[in-house]
Amino acid sequence: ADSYKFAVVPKAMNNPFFDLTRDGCMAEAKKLGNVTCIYQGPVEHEPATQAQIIDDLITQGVDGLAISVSDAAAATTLINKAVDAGIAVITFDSDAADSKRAAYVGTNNKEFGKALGEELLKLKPEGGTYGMISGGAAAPNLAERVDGVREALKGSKWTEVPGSPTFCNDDVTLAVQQAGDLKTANPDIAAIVPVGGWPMFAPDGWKNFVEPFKADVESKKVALVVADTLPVQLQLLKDGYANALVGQRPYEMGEVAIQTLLKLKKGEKVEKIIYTGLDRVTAANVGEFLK
Amino acid sequence: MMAETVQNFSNVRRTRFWQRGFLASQTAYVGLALIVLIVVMSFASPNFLSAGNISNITRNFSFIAIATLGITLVIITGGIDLSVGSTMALTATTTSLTMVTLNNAGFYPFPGSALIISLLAGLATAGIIGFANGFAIAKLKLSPFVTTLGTLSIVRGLTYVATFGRGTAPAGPDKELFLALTSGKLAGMPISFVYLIIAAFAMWVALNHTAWGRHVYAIGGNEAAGKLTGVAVDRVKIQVYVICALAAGFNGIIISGWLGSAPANLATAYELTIIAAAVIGGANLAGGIGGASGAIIGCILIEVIRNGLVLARVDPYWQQTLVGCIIVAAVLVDRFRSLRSG
Amino acid sequence: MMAETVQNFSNVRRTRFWQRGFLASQTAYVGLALIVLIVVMSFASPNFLSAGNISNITRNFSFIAIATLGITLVIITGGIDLSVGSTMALTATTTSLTMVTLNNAGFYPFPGSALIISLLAGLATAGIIGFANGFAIAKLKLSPFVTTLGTLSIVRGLTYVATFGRGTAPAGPDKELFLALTSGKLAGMPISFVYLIIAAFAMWVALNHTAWGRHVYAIGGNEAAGKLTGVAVDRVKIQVYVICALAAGFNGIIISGWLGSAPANLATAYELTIIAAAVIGGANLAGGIGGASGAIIGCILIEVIRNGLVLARVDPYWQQTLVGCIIVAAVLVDRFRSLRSG
Amino acid sequence: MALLELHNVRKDFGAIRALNDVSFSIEPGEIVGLMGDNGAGKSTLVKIISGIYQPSAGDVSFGGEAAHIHSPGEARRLGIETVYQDLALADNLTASANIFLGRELKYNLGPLRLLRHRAMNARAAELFAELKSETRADDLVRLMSGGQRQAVAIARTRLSDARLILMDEPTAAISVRQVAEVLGLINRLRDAGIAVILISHRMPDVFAVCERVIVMRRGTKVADKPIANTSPEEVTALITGALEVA
Amino acid sequence: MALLELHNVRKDFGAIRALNDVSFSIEPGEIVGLMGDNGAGKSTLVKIISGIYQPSAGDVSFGGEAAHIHSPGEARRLGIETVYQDLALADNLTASANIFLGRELKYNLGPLRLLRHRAMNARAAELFAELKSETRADDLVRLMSGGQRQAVAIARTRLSDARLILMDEPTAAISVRQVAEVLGLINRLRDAGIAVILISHRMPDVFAVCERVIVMRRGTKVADKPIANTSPEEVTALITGALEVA
Ligand SMILES: Nc1ncnc2c1ncn2[C@@H]1O[C@H](COP(=O)(O)OP(=O)(O)OP(=O)(O)O)[C@@H](O)[C@H]1O
Ligand SMILES: Nc1ncnc2c1ncn2[C@@H]1O[C@H](COP(=O)(O)OP(=O)(O)OP(=O)(O)O)[C@@H](O)[C@H]1O
Ligand SMILES: O[C@@H]1[C@@H](O)[C@H](O)OC[C@H]1O
Ligand SMILES: [Mg+2]
Ligand SMILES: [Mg+2]
Repeated sequence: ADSYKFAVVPKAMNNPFFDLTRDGCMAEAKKLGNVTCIYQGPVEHEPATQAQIIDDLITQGVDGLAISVSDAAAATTLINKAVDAGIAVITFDSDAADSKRAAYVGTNNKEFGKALGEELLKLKPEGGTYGMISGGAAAPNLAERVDGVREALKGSKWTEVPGSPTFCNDDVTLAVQQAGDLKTANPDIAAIVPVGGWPMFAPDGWKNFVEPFKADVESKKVALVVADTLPVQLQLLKDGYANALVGQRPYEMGEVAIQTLLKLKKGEKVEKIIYTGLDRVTAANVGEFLK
Repeated sequence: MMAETVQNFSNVRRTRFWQRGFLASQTAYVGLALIVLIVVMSFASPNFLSAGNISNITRNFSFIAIATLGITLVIITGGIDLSVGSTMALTATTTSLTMVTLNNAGFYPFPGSALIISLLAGLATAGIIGFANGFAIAKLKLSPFVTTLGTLSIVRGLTYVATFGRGTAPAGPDKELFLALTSGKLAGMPISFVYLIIAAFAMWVALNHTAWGRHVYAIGGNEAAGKLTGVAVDRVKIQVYVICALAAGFNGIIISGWLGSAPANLATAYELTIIAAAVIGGANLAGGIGGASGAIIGCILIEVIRNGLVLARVDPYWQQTLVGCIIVAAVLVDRFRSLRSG
Repeated sequence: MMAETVQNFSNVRRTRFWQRGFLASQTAYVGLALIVLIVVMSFASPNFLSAGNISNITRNFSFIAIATLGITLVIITGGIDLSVGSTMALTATTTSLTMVTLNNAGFYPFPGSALIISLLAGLATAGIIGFANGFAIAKLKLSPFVTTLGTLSIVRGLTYVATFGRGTAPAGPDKELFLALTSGKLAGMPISFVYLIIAAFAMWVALNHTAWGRHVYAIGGNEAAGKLTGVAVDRVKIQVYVICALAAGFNGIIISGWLGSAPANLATAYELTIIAAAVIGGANLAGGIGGASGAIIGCILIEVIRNGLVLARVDPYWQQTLVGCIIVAAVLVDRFRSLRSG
Repeated sequence: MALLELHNVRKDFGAIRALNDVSFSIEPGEIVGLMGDNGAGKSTLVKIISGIYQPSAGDVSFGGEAAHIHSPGEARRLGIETVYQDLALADNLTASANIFLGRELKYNLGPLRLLRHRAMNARAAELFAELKSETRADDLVRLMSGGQRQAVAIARTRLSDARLILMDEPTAAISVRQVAEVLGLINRLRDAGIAVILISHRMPDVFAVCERVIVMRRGTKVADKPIANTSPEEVTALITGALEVA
Repeated sequence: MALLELHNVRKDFGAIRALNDVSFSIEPGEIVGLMGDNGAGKSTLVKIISGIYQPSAGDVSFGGEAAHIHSPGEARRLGIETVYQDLALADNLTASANIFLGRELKYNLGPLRLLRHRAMNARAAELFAELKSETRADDLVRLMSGGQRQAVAIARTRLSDARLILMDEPTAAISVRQVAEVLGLINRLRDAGIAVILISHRMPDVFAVCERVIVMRRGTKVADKPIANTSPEEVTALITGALEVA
């Protein structure tokens, strides 16, 4: 009989990744019936604006908050304030572990990075040079992924090129341009590993980039191992424009976030850490995902 | 003290009170738009006028208002400063990093010392940025737009270099003091608002009652004329950019205190908002016009729009569109003034 | 055709060739800085001058150069347009959405029809944005900065409203044609570069050899004087903002063709880069000065810096700092000109 | 029939009444001097006739018809040319570009109408020679001396077939020999049937070419009489207020 | 000993030689007229003496010592005041703010030095009354008539104890009665031992107050003689070039 207002706060609304979380949250709210999902965040990735929005949502009297944390220390202050105000708070996608948040729903970003590294090792155990592309230089979850990749490749024959990772600030155009620049700057590069799906969100841009050396990709002379598994990316993988994808589950993050918040409201116990899991996709199993 | 020696001009009446001074200014008209907006918002959301929300709004606009005061000075001289957002970030970062470093080094000769040293380090950084801007613009005669766009990039880059993109949380024995001085309350008001009031009053006195303020306006009105009459144009310009950077840096420190952290991407893209607040409040990018009260009204307007739309639970995708519409509508109100004066 | 009736001025020599025209302009000096930069970059990275990379650079700067041409016109009239980035996104989105919609509706009367309708829909959107800007600025006399900042927000918001933040991929029977026209090659050159050359030539003719161009300069030099001599100031201003929006929209379509998708955050924050390119190339934000060649040199410079630093494998944290330094250094070169002319 | 008629024209700027019920008329081909102290309202009057300001009250008629001149462009189309006191020049353009601003010479190249740069420069140089002015047609106005700027503003009025030319202190900055040329020009205009309103603080100039003189004081017309019936001394007294009306 | 001495001063602007080896000297309390056609180089000369331009060649000495005047501020400190031809006013400030720009009246409030607004307004109004100018001290210069602006520029020079005042066409825009006041002012300046260089295109003014006249033509000094030894006709001939040198 009780109805609840839950707010999902992304790092930035201009990142297509979070649109999936929003969709999951909206769908789950509809299914539950007594829950409203509010999707509200800063347009661009900027921590103070996110903090102000959280504050406004507290004022508005929402029942629960799910936050993809922009800056851990900064969010901690407000998360604690919200919890003290009796609001159920969890984090998703990006965590603030030292805060009073009840749970984290999302990816284990370190594992995510490691998975990317492992896929690369599987493809080319003989090693070579590789370069990474990251999003915003200030995003902690992306930094964890970069670390994860490096950790997985430690002790192998892979070496990172200087100037890696490049930061595209979640700008799709820039991400493709940087992919091209990495290849031009390091003609012998053996792998490119974007730790988020940005360059592939521009399907033709990515194709144009890969086309000149597509044969090398098919022969695994150059390995393209990319994070995220959005539909465009899966299609590109199927068409031979990448070797492997490791995906997280943003849609599920939205669903699980709502479920978790509801449980908290009902006084049920929840796990502190809820990993939504990773998908490892290669040419072999891409069909399953492309439904 | 002295006799009024005004000549008698037979064809000059006394101006009516609403035709002169503050009431005839853009600031007043935008202030009117602001009041209308507040009324509308209070109907759209019952929480809007709650004590808690008013305190939030007050704090939030204070976060950019001190920087807006600074940039208003720059704009009055006919310049522009795009580097304020970056300056906020680097100043906050330097302050936090210094606190952390002093703490790690165990250097704490007397209570408050860590805080003082850290604040000085942060503000010195801001001062250097402002001086670099001012020097390039006043002495090397570079375009303010290009110079400060360059600084925007340089300073943000340095913030990343210094932190590897990680946020820096202030720490150490003076942390509590730091938090109290940045995000505490004084007489029930957010302390940042108290700073703002002090800064605005100081600016008002400086602009309207000192020779320096006259010179700031004169440079914006006719830089060449200022030079010809012996105004130290270059020096005043440099000072104005230094003050602007210090104001931005101080604002950055306050925000980082409230956040409990100085993220490397703090205040990204704030420059346009801050300039917009100044311009909405009546500062003219062509120079020569602007003031403290306008800067504050501009900041309040922008924050009321932002906060009000969130509270009114307007669809977030529409919010951005509405923000733009309301900003344009607010300056449109000012057209009535021009229409009335023919 | 006509006799030179110039009077004989005994105290006037002929100016030396380097003291007049293009060679004495900021554009030429920044061009010089660009050449130096290219030489340095080619030493820093052996691949910098490879055919592939030159083609990449050419394509990349063409992505913003057409918009820069448009904004240069606005800047010459003494205005500014902050909404170009948003306009790029909404135009690209509208074009893609129209293609998708037509495809879903199965409307395809003749080959190419879907493409033509979609392009018209996209450019009409851009035209409306430009008209709204121009109208507010020329007729309602609003400040160009505030107006176009409002439009920036409104237009970006509308893009999100239209797409829910999702990118839109062009689809349908004309997709191949669309891709060929946007990201194909012509005579070995990226087709976007061909468009740029055509646009720049048209702009050069318009600015230097038509009455309209004279009026654009006159408005920037002294708007009041233009009005007094019967120049249709308001009309020219509106035209200039419409052209600017169309140029930006066209650039947006080209980018989206190359990407194969129109992301909702396409070209976010490009406005500052685009304005910077124009200003670096010699356009003066105070109005009255600027040109097509400068705009292009400014764009090349910015792209060469970006691409060159990545190719030189500079630490990414330092890249942003260096970008800022090189931009300032490039305009500093222009000081030699002023110094030499005393 | 009068060419220009003003009837009770008033202009208020906020608290300042710059013009107070001013009426007068000008016949075709008539040369009228307009004099008055600084701030008397002379330039304001000119700006009302040339469409920059709208009167707060009163009527203007031109060529016998009520005229609502809403912009300088409209005034120009009616045949009213003006030399403004502040000269109204675009500093970033050359002298010849300023002279031809708004009525450039063009030739057709297919659908394009391109500027005839050399023809305009040549014509501008001719005009300067006619005015005996040492002004270079292709120099930027920004770099010109005060008198050269004024020559540009005067030359501008020579391009069209005007019916009325308003000259607001056209000889203030120019040198002795061009003053004579401008006065000669005014005489030639009269001979061509063109009316001129000449504002000047130079008594000898006004008495040399004008048939009639109008004197303003603090926004009010205090005299309007044929030159033959007055003297420099009387006009000076009217300007300073030593004499109230005449 | 001469107050000001110029020796072979030259100034080039790119291809234009605005001044060509100009030499002359001015004694304390001397009133010298500087005449010449438009573009002859008069304003350029003034700007060199007042520190805006540096000469391309040649020397300037002031008060017997070699002077390198690098800025208008320096010139002011030496005791050189200037009325610029373009008036050099900040349009967004009031008349009195412009007059006191750079030497505002202040009082001390603790460590603060605050403006004496009323005292400055009162003093400005006095100066305008002295000049018999209808200019309101607390009006914005932007809204002023041409002659009112000129009155502001002239009033400015009256604040300090100058040794030399350069006046670049100070009477161009002002009305008959203020012209008389300005000429009277110049006479009073001479009596106080202050030297004046008066640039003017108005022959009668120069002949009324100056002791000596210097004539420039296309950047070259073509005459420098006592008023008593010349005539308006001769000076006119020198200006126009009908007479080569005298
Ligand atoms: N736009 C304006 N706003 C307010 N006051 C104005 C405006 N324009 C002129 N005035 C005032 O109106 C009065 C008349 O000005 P106007 O320019 O017509 O004088 P004028 O007779 O041309 O004087 P001058 O001989 O000095 O050129 C002056 O007091 C002036 O300050
Ligand atoms: N900054 C400059 N750059 C280039 N040329 C200039 C500059 N200033 C003046 N000139 C030129 O130098 C010459 C002398 O100009 P100046 O202003 O000294 O003349 P002037 O004698 O004061 O004339 P007027 O009586 O018209 O005021 C003119 O031909 C002018 O065009
Ligand atoms: O989870 C990621 C998100 O945090 C980042 O900013 O955008 C892409 C996603 O991979
Ligand atoms: Mg006048
Ligand atoms: Mg001069």
